[in-house]
Amino acid sequence: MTDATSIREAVERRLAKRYRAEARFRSFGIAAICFAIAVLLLLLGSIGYQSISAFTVNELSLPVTLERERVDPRGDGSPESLRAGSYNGILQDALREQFPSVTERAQLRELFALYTPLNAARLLNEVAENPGLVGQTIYFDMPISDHADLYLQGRITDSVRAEQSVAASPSGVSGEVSIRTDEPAFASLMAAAQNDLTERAEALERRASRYRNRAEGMDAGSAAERLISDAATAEAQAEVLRASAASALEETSLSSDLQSRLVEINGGVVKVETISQGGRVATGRALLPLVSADAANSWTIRTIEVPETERRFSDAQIVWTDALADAGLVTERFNTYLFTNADSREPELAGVQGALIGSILTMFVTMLLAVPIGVFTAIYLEEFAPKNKLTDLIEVNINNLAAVPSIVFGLLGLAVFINFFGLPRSAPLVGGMVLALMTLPTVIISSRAALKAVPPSIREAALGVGASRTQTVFHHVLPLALPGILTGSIIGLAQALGETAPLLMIGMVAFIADAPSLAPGGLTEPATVMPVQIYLWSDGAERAFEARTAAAIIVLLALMIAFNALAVFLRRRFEKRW
Amino acid sequence: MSVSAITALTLLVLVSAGFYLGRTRAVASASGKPASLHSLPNYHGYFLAIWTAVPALLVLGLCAVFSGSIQSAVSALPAANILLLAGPPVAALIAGLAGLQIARGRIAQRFRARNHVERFIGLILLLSSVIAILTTVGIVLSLLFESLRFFEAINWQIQDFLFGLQWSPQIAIREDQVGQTGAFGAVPLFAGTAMITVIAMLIAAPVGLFAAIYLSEYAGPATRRTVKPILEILAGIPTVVYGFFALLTVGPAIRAAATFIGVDGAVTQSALSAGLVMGVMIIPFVSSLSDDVINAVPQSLRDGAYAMGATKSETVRQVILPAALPGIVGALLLAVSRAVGETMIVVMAAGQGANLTANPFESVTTITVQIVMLLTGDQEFDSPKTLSAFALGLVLFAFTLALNVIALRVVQKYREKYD
Amino acid sequence: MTEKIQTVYHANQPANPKVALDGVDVFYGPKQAVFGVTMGIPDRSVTAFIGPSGCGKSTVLRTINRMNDTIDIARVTGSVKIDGEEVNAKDVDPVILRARVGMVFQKPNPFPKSIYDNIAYGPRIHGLASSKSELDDIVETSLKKAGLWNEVSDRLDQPGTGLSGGQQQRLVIARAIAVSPEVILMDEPCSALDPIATAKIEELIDELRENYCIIIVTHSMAQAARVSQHTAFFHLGDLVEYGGTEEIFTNPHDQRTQDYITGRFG
Amino acid sequence: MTEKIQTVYHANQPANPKVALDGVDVFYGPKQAVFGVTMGIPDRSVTAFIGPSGCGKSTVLRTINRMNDTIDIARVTGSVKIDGEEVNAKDVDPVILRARVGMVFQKPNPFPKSIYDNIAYGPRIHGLASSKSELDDIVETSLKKAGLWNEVSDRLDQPGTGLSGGQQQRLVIARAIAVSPEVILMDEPCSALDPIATAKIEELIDELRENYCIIIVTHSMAQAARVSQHTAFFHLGDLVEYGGTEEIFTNPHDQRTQDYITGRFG
Amino acid sequence: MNVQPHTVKAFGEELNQLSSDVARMGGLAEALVADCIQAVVRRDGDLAASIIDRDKQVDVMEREIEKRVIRIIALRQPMATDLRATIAAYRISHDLERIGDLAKNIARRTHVLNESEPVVLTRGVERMGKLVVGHLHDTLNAYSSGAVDEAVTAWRADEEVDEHYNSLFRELLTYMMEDPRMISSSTQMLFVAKNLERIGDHCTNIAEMVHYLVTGEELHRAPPVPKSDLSDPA
Amino acid sequence: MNVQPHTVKAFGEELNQLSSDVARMGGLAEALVADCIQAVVRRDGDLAASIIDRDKQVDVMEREIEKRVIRIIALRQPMATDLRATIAAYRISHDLERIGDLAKNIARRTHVLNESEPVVLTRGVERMGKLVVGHLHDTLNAYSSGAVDEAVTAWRADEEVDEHYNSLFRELLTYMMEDPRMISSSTQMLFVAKNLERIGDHCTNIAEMVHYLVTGEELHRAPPVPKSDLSDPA
Repeated sequence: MTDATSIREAVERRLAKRYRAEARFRSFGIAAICFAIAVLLLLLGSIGYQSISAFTVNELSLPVTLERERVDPRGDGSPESLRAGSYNGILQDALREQFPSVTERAQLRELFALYTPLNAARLLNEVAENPGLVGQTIYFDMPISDHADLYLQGRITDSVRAEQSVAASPSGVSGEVSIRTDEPAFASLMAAAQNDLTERAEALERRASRYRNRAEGMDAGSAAERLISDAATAEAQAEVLRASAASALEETSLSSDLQSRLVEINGGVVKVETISQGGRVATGRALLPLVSADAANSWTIRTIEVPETERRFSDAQIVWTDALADAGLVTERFNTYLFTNADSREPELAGVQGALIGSILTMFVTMLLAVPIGVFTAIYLEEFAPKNKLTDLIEVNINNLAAVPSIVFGLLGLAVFINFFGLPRSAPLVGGMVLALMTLPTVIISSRAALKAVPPSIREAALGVGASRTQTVFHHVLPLALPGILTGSIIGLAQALGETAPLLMIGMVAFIADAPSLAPGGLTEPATVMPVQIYLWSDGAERAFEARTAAAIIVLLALMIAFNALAVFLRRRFEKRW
Repeated sequence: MSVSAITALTLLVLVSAGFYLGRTRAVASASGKPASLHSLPNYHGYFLAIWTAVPALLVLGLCAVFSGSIQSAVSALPAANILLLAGPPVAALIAGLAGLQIARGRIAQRFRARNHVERFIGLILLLSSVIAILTTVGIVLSLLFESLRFFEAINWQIQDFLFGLQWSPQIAIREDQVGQTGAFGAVPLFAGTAMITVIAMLIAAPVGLFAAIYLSEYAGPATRRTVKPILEILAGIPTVVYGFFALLTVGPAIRAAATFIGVDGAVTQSALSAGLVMGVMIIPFVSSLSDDVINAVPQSLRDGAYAMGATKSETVRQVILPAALPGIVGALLLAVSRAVGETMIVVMAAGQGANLTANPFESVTTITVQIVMLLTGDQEFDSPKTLSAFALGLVLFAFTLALNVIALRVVQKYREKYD
Repeated sequence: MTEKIQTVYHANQPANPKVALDGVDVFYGPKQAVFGVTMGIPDRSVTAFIGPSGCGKSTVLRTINRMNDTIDIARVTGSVKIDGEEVNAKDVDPVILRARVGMVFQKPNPFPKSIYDNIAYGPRIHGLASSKSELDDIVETSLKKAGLWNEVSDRLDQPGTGLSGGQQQRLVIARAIAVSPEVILMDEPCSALDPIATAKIEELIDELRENYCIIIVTHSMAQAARVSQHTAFFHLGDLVEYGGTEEIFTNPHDQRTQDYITGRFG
Repeated sequence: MTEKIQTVYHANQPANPKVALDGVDVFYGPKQAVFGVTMGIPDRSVTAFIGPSGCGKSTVLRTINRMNDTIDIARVTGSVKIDGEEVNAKDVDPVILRARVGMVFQKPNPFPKSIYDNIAYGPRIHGLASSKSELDDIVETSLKKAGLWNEVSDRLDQPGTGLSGGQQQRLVIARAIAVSPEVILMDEPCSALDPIATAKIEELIDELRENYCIIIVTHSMAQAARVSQHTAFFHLGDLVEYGGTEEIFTNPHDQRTQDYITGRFG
Repeated sequence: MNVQPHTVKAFGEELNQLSSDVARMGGLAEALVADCIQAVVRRDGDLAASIIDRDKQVDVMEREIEKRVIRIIALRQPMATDLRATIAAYRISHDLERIGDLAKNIARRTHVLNESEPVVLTRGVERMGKLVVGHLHDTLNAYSSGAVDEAVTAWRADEEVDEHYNSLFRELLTYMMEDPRMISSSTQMLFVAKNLERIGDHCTNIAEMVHYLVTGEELHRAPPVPKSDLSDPA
Repeated sequence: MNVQPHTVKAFGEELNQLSSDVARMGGLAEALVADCIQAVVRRDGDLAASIIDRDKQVDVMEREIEKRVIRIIALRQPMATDLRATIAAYRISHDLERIGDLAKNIARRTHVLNESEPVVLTRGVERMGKLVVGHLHDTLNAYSSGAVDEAVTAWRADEEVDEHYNSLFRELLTYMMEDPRMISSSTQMLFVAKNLERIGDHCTNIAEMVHYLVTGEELHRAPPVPKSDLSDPA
């Protein structure tokens, strides 16, 4: 083995294999990092995408006549009187004015759903602030309802317009209208409906057969029986569908679980309900009255791709919204409600202001408690504590506290602060205290690390020239460790800012429609914080809350990025090398 | 100006006066040779300031604590309001002046003012560090106390709680069914927690570890500079955001994928989606801890291996990882405890049904989810339903504590080797 | 371990030692590290402590300014006197003691402050200067004594950590001088320096010897030979031999000293 | 900086140098650290590189086993040949090169494995032993050569990090020997050790010289004088003088060498 | 002297080599002195020639030892006993070289002596020579064994040699006055005696060095004994 | 020689002290040699006595220099030129001590000479003495200034001294044969001449050391010139 050439040969023999292993190992590393980055991008991308719609709002701007008797029932212009006014009625009237043809109660309800009545309160506030408006006609801006908003942003359904050049003559201008054409202009719609029905029937049959197969593989029992009955139901439904599909080419009734077809003709819109005579006649309700019943050579069939049953925004609402938009009464702008409003049941009015203020108050308490106590503890443990059982205990304790699940701190807060000391629930004060306890270990540990990073030689140097321990710490060690301490504290606070679970425990999960005040008194008022607001919204029934949630997340992330940027800046600015 | 503001201002003036008095007296006692003083003049100043401020603040504190009882005692008297309002500040001022007077006489050339001031600072520091202990004591006591009440409520059937297979606390809310067996069997929760944790670790451990290895051993400084902050962003994202991500993006995707490959009964809120997202959340935790541990391996060991003719991967696998193994194990244990205690992701993404299942596509529930479920909304503090949350918290705390103790031990051992 | 042959420094034992150790024992926890060291160290000269690693030489050095106080588990018994004044007495403030006994460490440890502030720190905390100009004087004198004035006089406001290793060590010496100590302890002051910086420090030590009692611990026998007038050889916590440097290096009396100095290690 | 007087090693320039450097320049980023070093280093002897801090001696040493490759910003030009074979050629695999050229560092760096595994590491990764008994033989031989066998033969399964500093350094040398290198580079192998451990390493180097080409970088001139047969003096990245150690230390030809060796530093 | 060997064996070996070289050189010088006396006594020209030749070897050895000493000082930085051993070797080799030179000088004088009548006093010279050789031998033994006592004895014995020299001197002077023909050869004999006396002095030096080497302290020369009139002032 | 001073000044000072001590010792020895010739020539007993006294000083200085050299080697580990300077000082001081001894020996002989008739050949001795003193002076100058050329010249000049000695030897021998009364004093003169010749030899040694000190290389002695019959075999 001592022969140089034989050693070289031995080394060379294994070399290729070793380099292959090397490449493999390396690629694992790259893959891991790519995975992490990809997930991050996916996360941010999906949230960003979802949040887009929340940052703009479509505002309905209606001319509102503030008739004195309705606004000011007592007629004395006093605030009390103004508050008693029927503002919602005014808003309803303003909207009705745009669509005089709508008279049916059910349709009116649909129409009024284009805005939320909470706007009446806004109108009231505006008038109360400015009583001079009474009796005037003003343009009142209000966010259009969340569904209309989503529709306008194209998030509810796509629609396709097909230009028709065949002459068509409507039977009337409003109510039931049938449109007659010489050629079967509506035949393609019938075919599409038939296709659709067939496909759905087939899907049901497939599922039924799968259930049956599975049931056969099982022992007889309740589960199998349930499967078999499910299969039977599916088969029955498929039967019905097939039947209607078979007759579709004769005369089709476009039920609401099929794509909606709207005929736009002579300035009006007719929703097609049945097609008959081989596609030459389409009958339906005029959602928007026609200007005339003359035959037209140029008209359009509009297909709403999502069936009406699968959305919470009716065909009529679509038509009205479009009409309002066409009339220039709807404008899209940056959603300031998101920042100036507190929480609301209605997505279009919901904002994060309340949560933001709650977060600020909570963080204020947390910072005031956690940073000084944490830094003092770190100084004590690192610089002064004698090595004994007590300090060992404190050390182990702190290290463990750092890894205690945050929810346990919530339990502590609930049991001690609220139940034992009787502090108010849902208050930023209690939230701040709980978060302070949770952040304390982080602050202590990072402060200790910063103190530890100051080389002992500096301490020896100071002691060597006759500085006392306290002087050594406060003159030399602490200034050197300060950037690290600050960074650690800020990162700890950032963590607390994003924390949710312990706050759920102490009831900061309430619905708070009014933003708490920033004064010290606000500390004991019920409040919520950003992450809890996110949690609440993510549970929201309205689909528009999804976007609001995402937007709130973006706001929270921006806050945290600001925090961390501050930490990085401090570290860069004050870091000293030794 | 409010009374409190006036009080604060007066106290401030008094304390500054104390400081100034101490300083001047000290300088005077040195008869023009400041170097002959035992302590610098400022320390004499601080000494008097402390003696002024502490008694005053103590009196104020006592007044605040007993204000309630005093209030009731003197409310019968006329002019009680004025007394209540002006009493504490005046008492505080008197106490401060008294302290100042007592301490004044001690200022002298050889007086060790510095030592006294430093002892006071030391006391403040010690008191701060005791708070950490109080927190733990508070946690343990509150959990234990409420848990005992819970166990009492279920007639000390602790084994049913720990080993029972059915979890349906809602039943217990009805008075006649209090403590019914089977209602508080926590095994489904434990199983759900375990499944999600395992899934999370299956993602986080390899990805985090390999990322750490690549960053510390392979990546150039430029890559490190860009990738590390990216991983840190992943760590800084609040868990509620992960929850939302799991709920709205990952969950539906997994359900779609499951349906596509023919798995039935897949739901949006599944153990898999919660576990996956939690795994992603823990990646930076594992990677940064591992990175620290790997970086703590001295460069000289790498040099040694390279100089022997080892390739990079050989150096990592045969020298660095074995050297860092205890640290990495510690890091992974900490990650597990993190996963077990994680709340928001599972609350939002794992569902709430207490299923005892091994199918990751089904929804499961965890300890933390149940705690949240039991304690949000209106609570009656006497119902076993509410109290059971504390018992669950106790289990959670004990388990994570044990894990942490072990992990910290391991990491500590490792640190000692290279410090 | 308890029975030992202690070579008394007979011929050169100074009549009035600046520092006098008498039966000094040091314990680290339950372990005894230094066994009854008795020696008198003369003023205005350099005394070197040599011996293998772990022989207790640094420990003995640190008893003189009570730096062992900063180690929790260390315990010192016996008497250490400076100018006949007991150092270990309960009522002696270690802070004041350390102002009298300067110390220079193995690694140059300037404060991460300006050169000026490094030197001025000691005088400031001890209140040695009553005016800015007095402080300026102290800084200049100290830097001149440390032979650093010419190199740094035009950049006193720059950080001391920006200097080279050797300059840093001289800065540290200047900092120690600034509080006018009577004794300067040096714990392997050159072990982190290259030969050039080492030579400069040795030259400085040689100059300082005229005004201070200097005690230096060193690993390097050659350095002890070069800079010191008296040498003490420690072994396993015992003071084996103490005498004039020339005597120790040409004609040591104890076989252990002989073996160590000539490179005969078991 | 570019013009320089290069003392050629005339008399002792070996006819068949084991390692031959020709016009080696090393750059760290934009800064040139080594300027055209040309020298031949003979086999079976110890060659010492001396010079002040930052003179480039370590850098030159690290060109021989291409350890500079592991520093991102380092760039080497010129020719380094071992047995006439170019080392810097693109097609030379550093893994093979480093199996031929062992290296010992300033701080003892045993792997945190057992003593046995430390020694067996090299043979294992390079596949030098085909059986367990062959590996046992290599381990034993290497430890014997490093003079460590007697001290550790009964605890081969204990961790190498548990040994004393000097033993660790000998363990590291044994580890290097285990892959039967032709050249052994040592970068200040004793600077972290006390005089006793240093003497033992020096003795070991003296023994190894019979079978290897040893190149040692050292701060200590005394050490270079003690262990080496040839000495090269570097200054500001130049090879100033290269010759027999005795010649260099009694009668150097270059004034800079003279000044450095006699302690005349500017 | 030291039971413990040097940790760096090569250093120990170098020192051993040095002292064994000195011992070998001593043996050579001793032989030269013994032989030169024989050459004078036996009027042996060939032996004298060989002595002159062998002295060159002694000179070479001295130069080698000197080089070795400088080498050791430069490369090994010897301390304590090692330093003393090195210095002693240097000094002793110098003395031995002088002894060799003096022996050579005596041998040269045999050429002149052989040309003249046999001198009567060869007996005295022979006795003195034996004494000196004996002392040299003892001193060198003391060096090899590190025995201080022997060295001191040898050092003290030099007085005896001086006495011998003085009586020889007086006798030779009387002789020359009696028989002027003998002046040339007697002068040579005078120088032979003087040289032997010098060799004795060098022995003393060596003995002093041995004392220094072993104890680290110098032997102080006794105050010079007042010389009688007719004795040669040395 | 070196423009740059030692970083550790004390070391440089010690080396300077050493060489200035050697120079001072050289001056002393030189004066002794010059004076002893005067004492012989002028038959000056008092001068002779003072020489004997002053030689003790030279001896003391030699011991001091020796101590200093050992001190420097032990405590300063000199290298390169410093080492050579130290070694050279040691060797030169030794030679100077011998020169002092020889001068003392000459001075002692004046006592004997003074008791007998004035010797005619004092002239020759005086001349030879002046020559030797001159060489000694030149050599010491060369040492102080580090001038190798001067040292080599002085070294070469020793042949002249040898020639002087040989002619003096022959003359003295003839003289004694002519007048046996002069034997005693002539013998003394013989020794005086021999001592002067030895002093010359020591000068050569010193010159060699100066050469070594400056260049680091040894001056090799020229092969001995074959001596004529009547010359004294040195």
